[in-house]
Amino acid sequence: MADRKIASRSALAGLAKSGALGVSKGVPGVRIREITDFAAIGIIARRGRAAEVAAILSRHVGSPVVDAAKRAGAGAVSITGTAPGQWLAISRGPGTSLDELRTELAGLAAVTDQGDGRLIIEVTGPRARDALAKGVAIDLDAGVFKVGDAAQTSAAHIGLQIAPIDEAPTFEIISARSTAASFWSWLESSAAEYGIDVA
Amino acid sequence: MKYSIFSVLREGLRGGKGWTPAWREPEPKPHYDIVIVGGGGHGLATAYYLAKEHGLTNVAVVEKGYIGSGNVGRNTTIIRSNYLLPYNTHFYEWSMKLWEGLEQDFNYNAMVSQRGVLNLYHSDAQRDAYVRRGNAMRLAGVDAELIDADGVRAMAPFLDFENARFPIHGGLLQRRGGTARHDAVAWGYARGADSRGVDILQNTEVTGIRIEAGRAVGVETTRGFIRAGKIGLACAGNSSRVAAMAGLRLPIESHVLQAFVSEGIKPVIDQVITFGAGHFYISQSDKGGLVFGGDIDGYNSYAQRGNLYIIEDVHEAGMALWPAIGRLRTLRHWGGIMDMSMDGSPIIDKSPIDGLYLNCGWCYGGFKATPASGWCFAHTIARDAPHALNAGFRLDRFASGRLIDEKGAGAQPNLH
Amino acid sequence: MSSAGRLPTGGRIDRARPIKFSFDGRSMSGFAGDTLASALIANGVSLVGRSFKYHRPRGILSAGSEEPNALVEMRAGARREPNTRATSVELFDGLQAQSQNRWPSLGFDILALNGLVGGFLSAGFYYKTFMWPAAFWEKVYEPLIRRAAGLGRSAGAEDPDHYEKSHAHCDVLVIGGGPAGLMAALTAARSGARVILADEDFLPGGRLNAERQEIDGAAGSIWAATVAAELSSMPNVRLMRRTTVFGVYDGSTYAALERVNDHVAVPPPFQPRQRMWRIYARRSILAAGALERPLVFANNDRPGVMLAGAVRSYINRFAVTPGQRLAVFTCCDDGWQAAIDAAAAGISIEAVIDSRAEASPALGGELGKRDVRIFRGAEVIRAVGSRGLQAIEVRDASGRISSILCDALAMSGGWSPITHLTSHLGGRPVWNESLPAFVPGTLPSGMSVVGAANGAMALARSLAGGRDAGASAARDFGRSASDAPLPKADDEPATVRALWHVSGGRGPAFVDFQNDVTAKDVGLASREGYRSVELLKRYTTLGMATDQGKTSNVNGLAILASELAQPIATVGTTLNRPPFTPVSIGALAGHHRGKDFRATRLSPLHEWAKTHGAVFIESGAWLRASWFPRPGEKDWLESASREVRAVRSAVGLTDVSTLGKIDIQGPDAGTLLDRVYCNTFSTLAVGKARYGVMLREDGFVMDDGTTSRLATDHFVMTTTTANAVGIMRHLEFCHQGLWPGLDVQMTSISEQWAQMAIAGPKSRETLARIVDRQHDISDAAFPYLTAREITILGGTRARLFRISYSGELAYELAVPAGVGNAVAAAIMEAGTDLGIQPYGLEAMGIMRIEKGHVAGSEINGQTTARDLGLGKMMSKKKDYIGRVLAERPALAAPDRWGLVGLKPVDWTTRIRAGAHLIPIGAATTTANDLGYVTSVAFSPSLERWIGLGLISGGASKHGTRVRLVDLLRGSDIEAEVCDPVFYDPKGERLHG
Amino acid sequence: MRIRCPYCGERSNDEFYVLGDADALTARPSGENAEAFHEYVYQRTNLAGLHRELWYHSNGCRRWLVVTRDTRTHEISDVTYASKRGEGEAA
Ligand SMILES: Cc1cc2nc3c(=O)[nH]c(=O)nc-3n(C[C@H](O)[C@H](O)[C@H](O)COP(=O)(O)OP(=O)(O)OC[C@H]3O[C@@H](n4cnc5c(N)ncnc54)[C@H](O)[C@@H]3O)c2cc1C
Ligand SMILES: NC(=O)c1ccc[n+]([C@@H]2O[C@H](COP(=O)([O-])OP(=O)(O)OC[C@H]3O[C@@H](n4cnc5c(N)ncnc54)[C@H](O)[C@@H]3O)[C@@H](O)[C@H]2O)c1
Ligand SMILES: Cc1cc2nc3c(=O)[nH]c(=O)nc-3n(C[C@H](O)[C@H](O)[C@H](O)COP(=O)(O)O)c2cc1C
Ligand SMILES: [Zn+2]
Repeated sequence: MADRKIASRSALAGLAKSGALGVSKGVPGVRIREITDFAAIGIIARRGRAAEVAAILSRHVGSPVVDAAKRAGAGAVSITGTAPGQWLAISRGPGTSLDELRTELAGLAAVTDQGDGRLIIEVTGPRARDALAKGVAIDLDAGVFKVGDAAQTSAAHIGLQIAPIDEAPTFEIISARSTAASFWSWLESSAAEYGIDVA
Repeated sequence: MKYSIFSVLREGLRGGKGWTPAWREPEPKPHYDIVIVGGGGHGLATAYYLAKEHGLTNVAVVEKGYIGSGNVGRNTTIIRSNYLLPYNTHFYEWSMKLWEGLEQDFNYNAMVSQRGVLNLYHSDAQRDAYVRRGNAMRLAGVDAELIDADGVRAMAPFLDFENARFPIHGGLLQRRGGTARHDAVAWGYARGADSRGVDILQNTEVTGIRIEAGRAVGVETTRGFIRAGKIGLACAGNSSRVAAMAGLRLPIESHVLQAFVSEGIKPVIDQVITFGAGHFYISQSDKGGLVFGGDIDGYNSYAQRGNLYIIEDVHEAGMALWPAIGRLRTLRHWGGIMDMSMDGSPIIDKSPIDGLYLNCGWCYGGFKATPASGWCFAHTIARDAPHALNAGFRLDRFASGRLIDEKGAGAQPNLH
Repeated sequence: MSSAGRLPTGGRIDRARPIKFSFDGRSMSGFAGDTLASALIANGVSLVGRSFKYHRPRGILSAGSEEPNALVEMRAGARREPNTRATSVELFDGLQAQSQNRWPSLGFDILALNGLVGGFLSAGFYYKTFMWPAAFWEKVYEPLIRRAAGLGRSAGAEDPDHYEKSHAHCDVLVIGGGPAGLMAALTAARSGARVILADEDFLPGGRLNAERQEIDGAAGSIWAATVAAELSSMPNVRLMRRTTVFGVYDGSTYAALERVNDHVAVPPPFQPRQRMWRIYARRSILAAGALERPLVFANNDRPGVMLAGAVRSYINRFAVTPGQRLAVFTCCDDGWQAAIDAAAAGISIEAVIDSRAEASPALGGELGKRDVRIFRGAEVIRAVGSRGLQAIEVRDASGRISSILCDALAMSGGWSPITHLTSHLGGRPVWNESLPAFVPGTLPSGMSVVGAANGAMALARSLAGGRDAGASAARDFGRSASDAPLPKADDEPATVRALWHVSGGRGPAFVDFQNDVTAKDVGLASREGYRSVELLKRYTTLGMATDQGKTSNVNGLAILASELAQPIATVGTTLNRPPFTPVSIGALAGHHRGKDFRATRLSPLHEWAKTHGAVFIESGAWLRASWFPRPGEKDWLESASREVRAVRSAVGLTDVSTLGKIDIQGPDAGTLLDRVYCNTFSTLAVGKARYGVMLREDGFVMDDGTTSRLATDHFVMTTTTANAVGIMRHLEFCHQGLWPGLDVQMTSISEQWAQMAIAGPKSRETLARIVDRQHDISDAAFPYLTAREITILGGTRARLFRISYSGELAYELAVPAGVGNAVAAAIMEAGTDLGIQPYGLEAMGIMRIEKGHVAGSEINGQTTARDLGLGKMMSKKKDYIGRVLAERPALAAPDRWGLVGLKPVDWTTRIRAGAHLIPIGAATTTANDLGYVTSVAFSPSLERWIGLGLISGGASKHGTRVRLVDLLRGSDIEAEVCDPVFYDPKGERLHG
Repeated sequence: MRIRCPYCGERSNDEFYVLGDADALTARPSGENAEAFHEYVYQRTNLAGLHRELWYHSNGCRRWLVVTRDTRTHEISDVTYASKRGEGEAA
């Protein structure tokens, strides 16, 4: 993506003020952080080219990318399967870009910019699972939903993509920009009883 | 025996010993002039009007379970005639007229209660659509009123006017709309038909339709073959299965619609109110239960029960509309199988097979149609031609394009 | 005794924690561990409520959620909860309860008169009367009936508490924490399986807390507490107290209600009152226990007549005594235990009456020594008393009737397994003559049933059944269950001989207590032909009250069976439906109420619009800027008119981000577009945009919008806001379902791009100030219908489309959503001196009507492309969705309603959408209905009201006059039918 | 109801949008035959029994699936992608 000369506004801007929310005694059960500096592209392999695309993606993140609902990449770039032959690539950090990957995929896959349309947050803390289970219907148990797994599902009628990214556990949640305020309203009210710390 | 305050008093004094069966339990005869398949509201009403209006009494109603075990016994009892398109407007208005004199006509109190049906709107576009509909009703001589948000507030101050996601802008009101006691409608027609000589055969399932030389001549049942001069199908959710016995495929899918009743409470809501920004409608039964419902589950089903998603959806909409019901409790929920037609409107017609007549496609709105449906179906069977009121409800309208699609949803039954 | 009714010792209550509460305004006290019912008994209250129909005085029948009688209004004000079962309310400090369905008071209730004329009010009486005069129904009869019926009163204000939902997954869900459930959960849990144990009680243990049986040599309740503690400590177990599993749904989905804070006056901050759970369980073990049946005899509803098992609960668990002088009436062994337990607690036993002549002499055991009168082969034929029990009339084996004074009667008609949850997916319980009771029939897949719920009416068998089911579930997951020995316990005697109805007593014999259905009503229904159990239920209302017949159904159908002289197995039962116990509506809604009913979508330009003072309206899921009022403007029309004038004379900016945007790539993209649009796209040049119309397969219009070609194999489609999601789904269907062979890739990019229209004669000049210099947007380089990727503001990527909805020289500019607000602000700044103004949905609507563009009111699912004047777009050269059925005779008929413009003859007159078109001079009837007004606007450009409408005959009616009749709002206006394009019909302004 | 999406795993039916009879809806006729289109668009066998039907995993992978389900019991016996090439786009 080309350099921007004007400021980009995060999806949660004006909503999630940093600090404590909900019950305030003791250690907060849930910590939430919005990721604001990132780029994202959607990738759909051309007909019959999924394997080649996966190979390029694997090379790019330095770990195997499979054609399944999995999240690969431990560093700045992660690649998550979203549908057969489809992935979402995310690159975190200031001034990030996925232009190089985009170039490599030319002719093999349809690539679309998606970073501006997304909200990314990380939810962690001892009660993160309990809070998320109030909307997310998939099994979030550590033995079932493991680091490397990913799922697209919904919470509170809002679609999202979720992946455990460490064993803390920390969950990366990617959702749509337009519903960020409603999503936040749900998350806050679900986590409030455990105490929330917004980074 | 005629029902009246006097008979109630007399029997009260005699310990109720004199009450006689509301309908007989006859053995099937080998032949009837007309066999109606389906002892729901429509089948029983058809038999009643065949006898009453056309003098045809060698008639049987064949019901696989107990009468009223289908949708007539499990609907949310709303009656109204607030339709948009001409065929529907006139037909449902005729039904409303019949409701208005029904109890005196068949001597059974079906508790027809015209407390009003209020459809809320939440946007200008929705208002315009309701105005179009309300005017169509008025052109057809049906009562309709448009009320604004203050008018709604005056009628139903308990609704959410403060914090609603979709604020209430107003409503379309049909004061003559209301409810009727669903079971009693089936029982009243059954008793009326029986007293005129119609045989009501419960626990008799039709398992086949015999066709000889291109003409339907009788039904195979779990109690044997019954020969019939004419056969009328009024099997609602099971229409496709029974029609298939005669080799017919119909423009119908069977879908489950759920309904709910709360614990009984003292009177709180007078009208029937429908939410315009979600799938929800509610009224209160004479026993005190809030009777409510919402959208269909969406998938084909014959199971008479649904799933959690819609149950939650309905309650969410309920709370969005009327947040004081949070502490009331849902007592029971159930499902019924509806014959969803491809344009959302019914079919009352002769079938392509001689001697076989169709009454189906009622979707979730056929209870209010019961009297007119029976009346028109009786006419169609007796005269071998549709009455003007059901002339539009033809089976061939899908091929010709003469659709009656109130919602404009197209050929996707789960959207009607 | 410490207080009336409270035993000096014992019970699972905490005497160190006294609790204050009030009933009908009277303050009372109880202890932690009490239910409201036990606390009322402790305070000597026996009259608690009034019945539904006859307003008979009622007391407490049971000690559980099956209670039909002791219903109260809990709490007050906005938290008032009618019909709350006192028997399952956990006592808390400050609890307020009131009796209900009585007036003026519980002790004296006017409507109790109904009971005196009960003979006339028998089942179904209202179907037979109140028919004349017809007009009286709504005005007189029905209000009376409604007021007398109902039970408690709902709160009048919004529920102040909050509710939520949650999800849980497990290998094994154990429903019920009595001996069977605890043993099942323990066994499965020790194998390592993920276990959830849910019990609706606040104290696990089930009947163990109510009875005095021993397990491993100690009180059963102690064993239960030990097991519960072990389960709580295991990481693979979730022990859910106060949680009722209320429904079973398809796919092993169980719904449960956790009463998180019903045992406190007000939930602590941030906590829900209740939480509804969806539990996805691979296996379930139903260990819900059994319900005791009352006995049906005259006046069996008198306060003081109680189920024998409940009497034991009150004595053993709550250390309260329902009476000082107790009699017991039973037809089974278990009933005797009430007498034994009561005697052990020092209560005087007046008599034990067992209807079985052969009842084992051993049962009396202890009692014999205490000189208790024991009747075998005898029956209680009547209870005596009104607001409380005073005596019973007993008919002994020889037929002699005697009266026994007592203030409490424990009755037991035997036990019925709680099979409810086995029936939610349609399974029917089956009759077991030896119990006699209905036991589970076909089970939901993955479910097994143990303990009393499975007809194992004894302790050791319940424990063994629990262990076996737990082990077998564990084995299903490849785990080996530890072979922990079964705890030691005995099976108590449990034979029963059914006694369905005791006749001969004077007075109504109740079958369904709450709904006042008597044995006589059952007989009447059967005589009148309502002979199926389901008809019996509906005619008499048997089993339809808040308890759903938990204590009445079996008795009722057994009485029907005897009336019909048929076996009970043939008569069958009515269908159980969820919920197992009533569930608050708030809990089933959870978070989704008020503003959170449904998600709100905010445009990426929302902040920008807010800054300019936009008035937002709900438009589907979106909030959209509707108009931008300025000080001094009196209404929306004035603001919107000003906005229109700004666009028509200078330049305006509006937000169109809500349109659906779909990125379509791949070599076959053009082919797919050709098949889904009725016009052709494969021929569109790169860098060009085209308006397209999609039909449904039935030939009606589905949606419209522009699609642009950015490269040979790359298109960007826009859809209407309302259909954005549906069109994406439709395209995926066409691709995956119909033509999977096409090499096409589609992605929604609706969220990614902020999109704004810059419209008006000065739009190019404005834009030129922000477009990066290397991009030439002059008319020559960037003519009408050009679409290109460009950069703006020094490198920000953007897409610029020269398309126009307003009819002016106009552009749509798409920029990444994150910079949307900033770009809009930059454009406003750039255009300040050119007179730029923000404009909203209203102004946009006015301008599209001036231009005769169709929108949602015209594309309403009932119109064809021809109806809308778009017939010429329907390609003759290719196949596309909707092509064939659009040619059906009725869709091509000349008298179809076609799009026209409408101008009121008096230009100052306001016209309104929804009015119908009636020929001048014709009667206002359906027969003369020519069509209707779809959209209207006051056109600031034409300075008059204009409208679009659909009229029979369409364009052929141009130049004629019709009436616009709005009967609802009382207007009848003459108008001229005209071309729908009112403004700049030649489209010259587009090309400026 | 729980549907085992071949890509996403088992999910409740509220994540899906349902369209109806898969046999009817994917058998689009070609050409001008109005009667064939009438059958395709309007006529349904409406089976009581094993029913192959189209579900769209709207809150998941957005694949159209063919679900074989008993309309009398709601029991699901099979789920596949509507497009044979679903998996990995390998075709
Ligand atoms: C939950 C729900 C709510 C509804 N709410 C409303 C409402 O508020 N207002 C409204 O107007 N409409 C409503 N409806 C729709 C309305 O109930 C139905 O359209 C209407 O009852 C259908 O006509 P019927 O009464 O004849 O059907 P049914 O009562 O279903 O009668 C059909 C009968 O045919 C019998 N049958 C089927 N197959 C055979 C066979 N092979 N042999 C013998 N007999 C057979 C069935 O057992 C059944 O008794 C609702 C429906 C449901 C399910
Ligand atoms: N001798 C007899 O005639 C007789 C008859 C019945 C019971 N019993 C005794 O009862 C006991 C039976 O043990 P059991 O474990 O089968 O039953 P139980 O009655 O001891 O326990 C059942 C538990 O299930 C809970 N429950 C019921 N439905 C529920 C639901 N939907 N959701 C959540 N919780 C629910 C109840 O609160 C209760 O705690 C044995 O001790 C047995 O001796 C004896
Ligand atoms: C208008 C209406 C009101 C109802 N009120 C009650 C009620 O008060 N109590 C009750 O238990 N069931 C009530 N029901 C539900 C019936 O018990 C029953 O569930 C429904 O008729 C479907 O039958 P089924 O559950 O046997 O399949 C009501 C049903 C309707 C249609
Ligand atoms: Zn999926």
